Amino acid sequence: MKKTMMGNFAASWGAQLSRVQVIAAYPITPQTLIVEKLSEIVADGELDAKFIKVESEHSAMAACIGASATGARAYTATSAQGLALMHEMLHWAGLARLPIVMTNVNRAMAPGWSIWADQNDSLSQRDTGWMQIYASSAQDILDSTIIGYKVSEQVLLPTLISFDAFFLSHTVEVVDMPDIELVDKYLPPYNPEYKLDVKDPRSFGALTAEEYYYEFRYKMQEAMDKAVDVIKEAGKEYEKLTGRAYKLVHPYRCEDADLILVTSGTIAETTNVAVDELRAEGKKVGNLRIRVIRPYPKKEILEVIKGVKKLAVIDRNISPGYSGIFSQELKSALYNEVNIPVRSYIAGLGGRDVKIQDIKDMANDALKNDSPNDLIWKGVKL
Amino acid sequence: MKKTMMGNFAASWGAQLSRVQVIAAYPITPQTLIVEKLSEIVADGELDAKFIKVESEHSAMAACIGASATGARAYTATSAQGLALMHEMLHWAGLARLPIVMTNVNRAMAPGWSIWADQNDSLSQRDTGWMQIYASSAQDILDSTIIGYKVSEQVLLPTLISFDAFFLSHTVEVVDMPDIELVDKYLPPYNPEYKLDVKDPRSFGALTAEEYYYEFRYKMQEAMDKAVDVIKEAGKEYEKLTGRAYKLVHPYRCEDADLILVTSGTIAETTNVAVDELRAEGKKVGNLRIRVIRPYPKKEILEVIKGVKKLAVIDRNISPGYSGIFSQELKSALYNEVNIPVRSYIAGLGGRDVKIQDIKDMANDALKNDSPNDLIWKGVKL
Amino acid sequence: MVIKFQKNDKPVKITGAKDMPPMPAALGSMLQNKTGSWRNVRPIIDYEKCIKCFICWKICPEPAIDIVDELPVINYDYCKGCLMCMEECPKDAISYEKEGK
Amino acid sequence: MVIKFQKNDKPVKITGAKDMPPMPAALGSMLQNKTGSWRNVRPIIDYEKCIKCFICWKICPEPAIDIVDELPVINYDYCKGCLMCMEECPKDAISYEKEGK
Amino acid sequence: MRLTIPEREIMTPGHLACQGCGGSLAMRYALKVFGKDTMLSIPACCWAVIDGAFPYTAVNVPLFHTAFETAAIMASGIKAGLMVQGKDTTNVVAWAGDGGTFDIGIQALSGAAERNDDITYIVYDNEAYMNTGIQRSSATPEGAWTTTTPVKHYKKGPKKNIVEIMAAHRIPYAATASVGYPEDFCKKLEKAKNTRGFKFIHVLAPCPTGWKSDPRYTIKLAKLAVQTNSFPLYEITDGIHYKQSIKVKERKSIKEYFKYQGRFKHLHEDEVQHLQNFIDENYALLEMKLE
Amino acid sequence: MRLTIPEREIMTPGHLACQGCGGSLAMRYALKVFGKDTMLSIPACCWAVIDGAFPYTAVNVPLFHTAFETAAIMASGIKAGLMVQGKDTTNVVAWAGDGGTFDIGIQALSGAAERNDDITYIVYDNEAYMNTGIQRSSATPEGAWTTTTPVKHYKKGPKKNIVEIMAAHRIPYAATASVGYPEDFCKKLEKAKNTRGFKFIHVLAPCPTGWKSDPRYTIKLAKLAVQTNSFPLYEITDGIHYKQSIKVKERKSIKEYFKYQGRFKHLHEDEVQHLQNFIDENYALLEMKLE
Amino acid sequence: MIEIRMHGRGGQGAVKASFVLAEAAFQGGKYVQAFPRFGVERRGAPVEAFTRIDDKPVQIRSQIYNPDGVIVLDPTLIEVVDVTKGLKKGGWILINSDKKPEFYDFGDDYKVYTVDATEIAVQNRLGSRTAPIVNTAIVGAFAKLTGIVKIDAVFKGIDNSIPRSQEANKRAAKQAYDAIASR
Amino acid sequence: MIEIRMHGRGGQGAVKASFVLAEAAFQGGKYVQAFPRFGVERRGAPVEAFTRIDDKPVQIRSQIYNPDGVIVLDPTLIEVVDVTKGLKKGGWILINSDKKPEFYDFGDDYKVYTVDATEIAVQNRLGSRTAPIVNTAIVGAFAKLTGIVKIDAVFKGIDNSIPRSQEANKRAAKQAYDAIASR
Ligand SMILES: Cc1ncc(C[n+]2csc(CCOP(=O)(O)OP(=O)(O)O)c2C)c(N)n1
Ligand SMILES: Cc1ncc(C[n+]2csc(CCOP(=O)(O)OP(=O)(O)O)c2C)c(N)n1
Ligand code: SF4
Ligand code: SF4
Ligand code: SF4
Ligand code: SF4
Ligand code: SF4
Ligand code: SF4
Ligand SMILES: [Mg+2]
Ligand SMILES: [Mg+2]
Repeated sequence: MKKTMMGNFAASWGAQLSRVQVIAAYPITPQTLIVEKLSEIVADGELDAKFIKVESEHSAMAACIGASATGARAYTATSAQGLALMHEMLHWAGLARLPIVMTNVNRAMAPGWSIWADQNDSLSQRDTGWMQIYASSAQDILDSTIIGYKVSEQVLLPTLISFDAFFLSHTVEVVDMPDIELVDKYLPPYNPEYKLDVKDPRSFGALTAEEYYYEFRYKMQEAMDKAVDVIKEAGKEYEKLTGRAYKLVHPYRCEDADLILVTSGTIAETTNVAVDELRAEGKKVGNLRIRVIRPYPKKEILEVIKGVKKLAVIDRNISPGYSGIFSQELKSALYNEVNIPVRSYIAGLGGRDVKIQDIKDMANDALKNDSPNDLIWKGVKL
Repeated sequence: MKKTMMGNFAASWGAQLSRVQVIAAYPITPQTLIVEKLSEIVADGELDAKFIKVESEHSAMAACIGASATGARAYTATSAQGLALMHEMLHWAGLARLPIVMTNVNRAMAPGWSIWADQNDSLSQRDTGWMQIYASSAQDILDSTIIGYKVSEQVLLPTLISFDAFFLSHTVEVVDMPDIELVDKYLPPYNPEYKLDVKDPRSFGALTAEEYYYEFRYKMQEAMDKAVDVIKEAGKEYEKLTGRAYKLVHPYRCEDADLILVTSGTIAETTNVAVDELRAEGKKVGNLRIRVIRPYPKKEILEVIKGVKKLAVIDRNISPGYSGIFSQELKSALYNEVNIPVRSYIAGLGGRDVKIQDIKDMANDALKNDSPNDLIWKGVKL
Repeated sequence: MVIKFQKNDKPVKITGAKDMPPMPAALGSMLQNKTGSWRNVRPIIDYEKCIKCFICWKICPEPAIDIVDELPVINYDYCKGCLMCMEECPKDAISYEKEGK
Repeated sequence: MVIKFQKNDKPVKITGAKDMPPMPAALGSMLQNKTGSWRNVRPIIDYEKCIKCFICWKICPEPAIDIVDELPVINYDYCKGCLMCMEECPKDAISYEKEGK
Repeated sequence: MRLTIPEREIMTPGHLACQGCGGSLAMRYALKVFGKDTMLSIPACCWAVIDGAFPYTAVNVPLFHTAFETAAIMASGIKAGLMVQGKDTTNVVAWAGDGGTFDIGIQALSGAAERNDDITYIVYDNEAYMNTGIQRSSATPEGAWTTTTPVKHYKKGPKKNIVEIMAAHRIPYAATASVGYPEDFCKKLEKAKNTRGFKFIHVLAPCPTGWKSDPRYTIKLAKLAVQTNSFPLYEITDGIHYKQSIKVKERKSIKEYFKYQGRFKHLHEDEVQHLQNFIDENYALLEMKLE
Repeated sequence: MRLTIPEREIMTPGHLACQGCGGSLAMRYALKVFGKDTMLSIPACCWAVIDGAFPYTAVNVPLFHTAFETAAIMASGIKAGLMVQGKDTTNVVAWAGDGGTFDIGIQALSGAAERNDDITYIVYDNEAYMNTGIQRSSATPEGAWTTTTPVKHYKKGPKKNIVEIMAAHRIPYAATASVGYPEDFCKKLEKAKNTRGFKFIHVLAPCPTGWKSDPRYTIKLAKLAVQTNSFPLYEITDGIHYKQSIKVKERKSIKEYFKYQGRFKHLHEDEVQHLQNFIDENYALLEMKLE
Repeated sequence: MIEIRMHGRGGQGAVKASFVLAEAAFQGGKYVQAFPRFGVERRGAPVEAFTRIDDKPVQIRSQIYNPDGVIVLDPTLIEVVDVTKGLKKGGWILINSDKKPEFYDFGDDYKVYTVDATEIAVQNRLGSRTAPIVNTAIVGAFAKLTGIVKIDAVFKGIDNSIPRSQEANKRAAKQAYDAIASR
Repeated sequence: MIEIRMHGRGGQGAVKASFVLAEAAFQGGKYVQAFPRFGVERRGAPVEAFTRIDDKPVQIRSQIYNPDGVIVLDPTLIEVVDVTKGLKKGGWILINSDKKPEFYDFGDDYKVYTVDATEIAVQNRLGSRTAPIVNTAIVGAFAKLTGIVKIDAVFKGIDNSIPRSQEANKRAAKQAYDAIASR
């Protein structure tokens, strides 16, 4: 059924339809509406879950970990500072191999205080062992939450779903809501082999000597590798049920492109519009939206960009002292594989708007210039 | 003057010689001795500083930030979970542009609990805006602390100095201690232009709209760029005073090498021994130790590896769902520049010992195999 | 007696990064921000009734009541129209009218 | 009455990743760890003096005192030799000797 | 002309508080007493916005905006930094909301109190997370609506007693205050300013936006809270000596207090009575401690 | 044969505690009372080691090792997870050291107490960070040596009064206990087990390694702490009703307690007297509250 | 695609108005997008909100700089905010006002409409006199002046997005629909 | 390079012994490295520590698997720990014991030495009878049996690394140096 809803509510709907059992969350702009809505739904009995009104995000993640360790389906949502405050517990969830799904509204890190769109918050969690999805529409948010549990519970890794502050979180748009029966069919109850269970008492996470730790890391990486296929499979199954396809990367008009723009989040959607305009001007430009960056879809990217002449990455984030992170990771993945010149742009940090024209400017710049470049600051005021 | 001391004490000596003014720290194995020693020194009046015995690492970093914002020289030390717990405040220190220097003893992240060497803790802070140094001897630790303040206070970015748990933290070895007079000459008192000062009242870190935030990020990156030269300069000046040279990267027998191993931390030192043995066997192998990864020394690395036939990276860390992080960043930096095959090895996670023979095995494997490879788990038990 | 602010209340001109400090350190005062525009009702003091108790001055949260020549004077550049002064005036010396009338 | 542990105390064989759960979940009991080797002194119960008050049983922190046939029996596989039992025995029924004598 | 509170103004108009904000008024008083030799540590809370956006500020003292959970320790760090530079006189004030104090900031607060760091911690209590749009905090009083305690499931359980918690830390000075009693508040600020070690002031600051009250009633509400014994005004020295600073002769009914606030309007008669009883019991407990 | 405490053993020997560890003994008692339908949340602390290394464990109940600052919330999360699965009976116990409770874990603790989550929180107090090698915590008593409070600059300021802080949270049940009084401890555990909502037990657990005492004196010290009124044993229900569980007829001199511990041996006569006075004063304050 | 900007004051419901507008258009078979200006505006301070309406899914995700029309919920704002900023030439301005359109002078580039949404809201007991809820009336007027959505779609939109007093809201919308005055 | 392993019990000072040994060698002009086994051993539990001594800076940073010699600080450990594990053929074992070397049977691959360091420590009032501090005596014996460091270097090492009772410690070292018995 089609409805209009804000991106944030698409997230809470995603959680509700996934029948999450324990929610522990803490308010932060621009995520607040997710939490408010869920606390209402739970209070009203529309969702049979326990909502723990924790005193911080650190505790939110810890509570999700505890709940998930008992075999319950756990959910939380946060943003920026809140996500950063969870950092230690993100590693915990990852290494404890707990299939928690979390929504993060991408917001710039302080100081100065900023509540606006910026991916540095979630990308600086890229090494914590979470799968990471960047959604670019409210529909994507809702669907990814459901698919997230499906995948997480198979590979025993948590999933982080991020999307841009305001540009998505506070934007009302049309969303097709799947029926709960359909979701139930898609997403069976979670019942893990190893869990906190008085009938099978085990300690979890004890001291792990050099003899074993290495192998646990190895197994985690194995799970990440496996996740690539599981994500594809889960996406296909979802498509069968709903007609909506979700992949690790979403190419748009890339087949015959001279230049492929590599994008993510809301910029990726605006880029589709820019690509149409550029094509109308006779410029062979495509857009490759990276939807999943953990596990990193190296093969899937290579498939799309193999024949292209040029690449341009647009990053709404930066690893200070290096470059944009999508750019960094893309180039690393392409190394020893292809040698297509990459120009890398930073744009939209701290909520700076990235307009169609901005994207066209970057595309035109990349079309004109043959030299690769690590770091071009689009529109910086000097 | 030469002395024997543990790596941990080299860190506390480094802080003492740098005349740090505020120390806020929290104990954690294997960093504890640094804190104990400093609390003793301060209590005994050997260092004119205030030691804040905080209740957590999050507070340790916050206290350092507050102190640094007043223009005082601030120091802390931590490890693994402690560093992770600081994460939000690491971003804070970075964006507030405060020249704090921190020691981190590289220890594996839990769960399972592990107190052993592993670089995931500090490398998962790579996106927080800190300069990052990986020391490989007690001497390096001590000197880097002093140089760290020198550099940080010029570019207004904090510095993180990391080194392996036990392999360095608890290992006694010979260290040449610079005289305090010499250090005083090298490191002038810190006196920033912008600070908390009742005579020049300003707010710091207020709400920063999309109009300005982007430019603050730009300025931060500018500072990182500048830091490359400042680090070189500071290293040269230090060499003049002490005879000890510190650079962003330290090549060993790389000039004519067929294969260069790319290493960091203590593995880098053991690799020097392995290289000597391999050379003795007639194999042209070199070792490139990456000492600084933020700012990333792209040019400096390119200079060293330009002519080599093969590269092999050894990572005591991994970004789950991608690859080893030194490997990832190296390949990204080389992309569009050279196309030397890189083989990437994971080794030593969770304190697993990396012996001379292990390194030779990896070198031999890389010499034998021409195909690049992202992720080889050295010695994993399957 | 008049309220004085030691900070310069000139607008700060920033055209780009070069005009900015390394971190977000304030360069000017919020006096720049004329919150009078937020007001939809305008408090008015009837000096006939006023007994100069200065309760209105004391409790204005902006503060948008100055004391000028021993009298409370509303600074309409900043008064947001909360009407706390009206409510607390012991002599009902303050009334209001709608803005934009 | 004998202390019984429901966990299997067989050693856990792990040759590599395939034998390990995805996360560090315990597979066996610390009964595997014979802490008797930590002991440098050995407590000895003199059953002549013992009045079966079981204070020693009650306060042994390992616990390494079993009750067998209504008597306190030290389990030397685990007793670490702290001598708390000796100290607390109301009848001085416990003495010690050096290990390795 | 006799003014009962200091005349100097350090907070400027032009700030970004809502109409009738009790929190902005609280700051106005605090800076009047503390003066220019003062620094502020302010975490995420309405005041992080009220101060204004870069490149401007609404206070004429140095202000360090800090992470939500760090008000106290940031102040401790600042104090330490000043001390090693010989700037001992400066008053370092941590200024935080109830959420930043009762909830996410309580650890740093407890740590600073335990170390008896020489700072003043002021919590302006508007009884919810207002800056993010009115979510419950552990300072939200029983019975109140917030967006996370919807009408049908209003806040259960009493407001956390932060002052008792601080008293248990045996800090030199702790007090409650209300923007409805500026002279009393200023006296307490003055005491804090003149005491060495850790000082804690809990000031009630009504919030028309979150309390669903008319902005004009901010002072009225701040007084009613005291007059109904919902929020008694007292001081505790060294964690054990209790002294009431404003004595209420005849306590008013809680209904009088609720009347002006939308957040309580869903409550039924018996629920109100329950809350009235709770307040009276609580007050009786406090009375036993008064010296 | 009459045993005064439950006979079942759920903690196994073979664990990794030092000789004479009070903390391991405390766990033995707790599991005896709580039984097999129990889960533990244990943060970083000696017990994170005592339990043993993968692939083994020393307790026959599910145990979740968790981050240092999360004992309470981890238990809350576990409890919530069990409740939504209908496993309501299971006792969820947060088990933490003093550092993990008084310092880095106090925020999560305060939050769980405020929500009145249905868990039991037990702090085994060995009065310092022992697992990292004896650093001061805010539970370290005045006068004690630790590695961060060296002899010349021994711990200043009193031990944080965690039980008072918890009482201020008005939790259903709070108590102090000592491994020197197993029957008393077990009774309190039993009460906690049978109470709904948040329960807090503060058990003193001497640590020969950190206290520089002979392992054999662990019980003696645990008793002396009580007998000298340094660590009185009492219970508080609903945050307001105080009841002493072990009455000390004639309090012993603190010297008697210090005698067996290396960590106090640097203290001069007058310093000891000062501490004696402080203990007596504190005890007098407590006595006033007893019902 | 048409792009609309709303002007109101914090606490006055401008954002909600943009959503109701979107909902009405959605019920009329359109694709929509609606969002607030991304600020930290407080009660009393001027705020803005936006709506995009199109026949195909709206993929553009940047803000609106050149609206086709502007809706002003509070006429006192006209003095303190430049409501015509970026407004396309030939664009329209719909003002909630008891004045005639002629009262407002924005030059010749724009069409001005007024509707006394406050009075209509009050008559239909939507909110109070001091805080009337004018969303639905404004949307009714919008339907009439642009013809983008039919009044029936507005009614459906009200049914879907307004939790209470739906009939009164529909009456208000219809009244405004009928009452709109243009210059 | 020579590599040495120490065996002791938690709380007995094995790690400190490895440091004192390194310090003595350093004072004798050598480059050194000393470190504990990286474990979480508790008081009473068997522990190990290591020392490397070389003529050039020690760059190798892995643990020691095949020591040239082993020092046993507590003879009761011999029953519970394999002290010869990895010991090079021809390597030596130095035991703190009141027994003669013949008392210990490790086969013919190793040379066994004993010294009653406990007794020497007690005589010199280093620690107490139940907790004697045997570091310096052991190092004295080591100097004699290996010849790697001169006794003078041991004395200098003691001056540098032992905070108190330096004379008594030196006496103990000398006594052990003289008293060492070998098989
Ligand atoms: C770690 C973190 N979590 C959440 C937030 C979002 N946040 C900012 S202010 C605020 C509420 C503050 O409440 P309170 O302390 O009571 O101050 P008030 O806004 O009511 O003045 C929240 C939840 C944040 N900035 N940082
Ligand atoms: C975030 C974090 N900081 C520091 C540590 C290191 N650490 C582990 S246990 C411990 C001390 C625990 O003290 P306490 O809670 O009193 O328990 P005890 O060891 O005394 O039993 C510390 C500091 C950690 N694991 N995590
Ligand atoms: S409160 Fe009323 S009477 Fe008092 S000074 Fe103000 S206007 Fe005059
Ligand atoms: S209406 Fe409010 S802002 Fe205006 S002067 Fe009165 S109290 Fe001040
Ligand atoms: S304590 Fe002594 S008397 Fe009592 S049972 Fe044990 S050995 Fe026997
Ligand atoms: S010596 Fe200690 S461990 Fe051994 S039986 Fe006695 S109390 Fe138990
Ligand atoms: S929301 Fe409340 S506390 Fe915040 S600025 Fe507005 S009135 Fe003040
Ligand atoms: S250090 Fe103390 S608390 Fe920790 S295991 Fe040893 S005796 Fe027990
Ligand atoms: Mg608040
Ligand atoms: Mg402890």
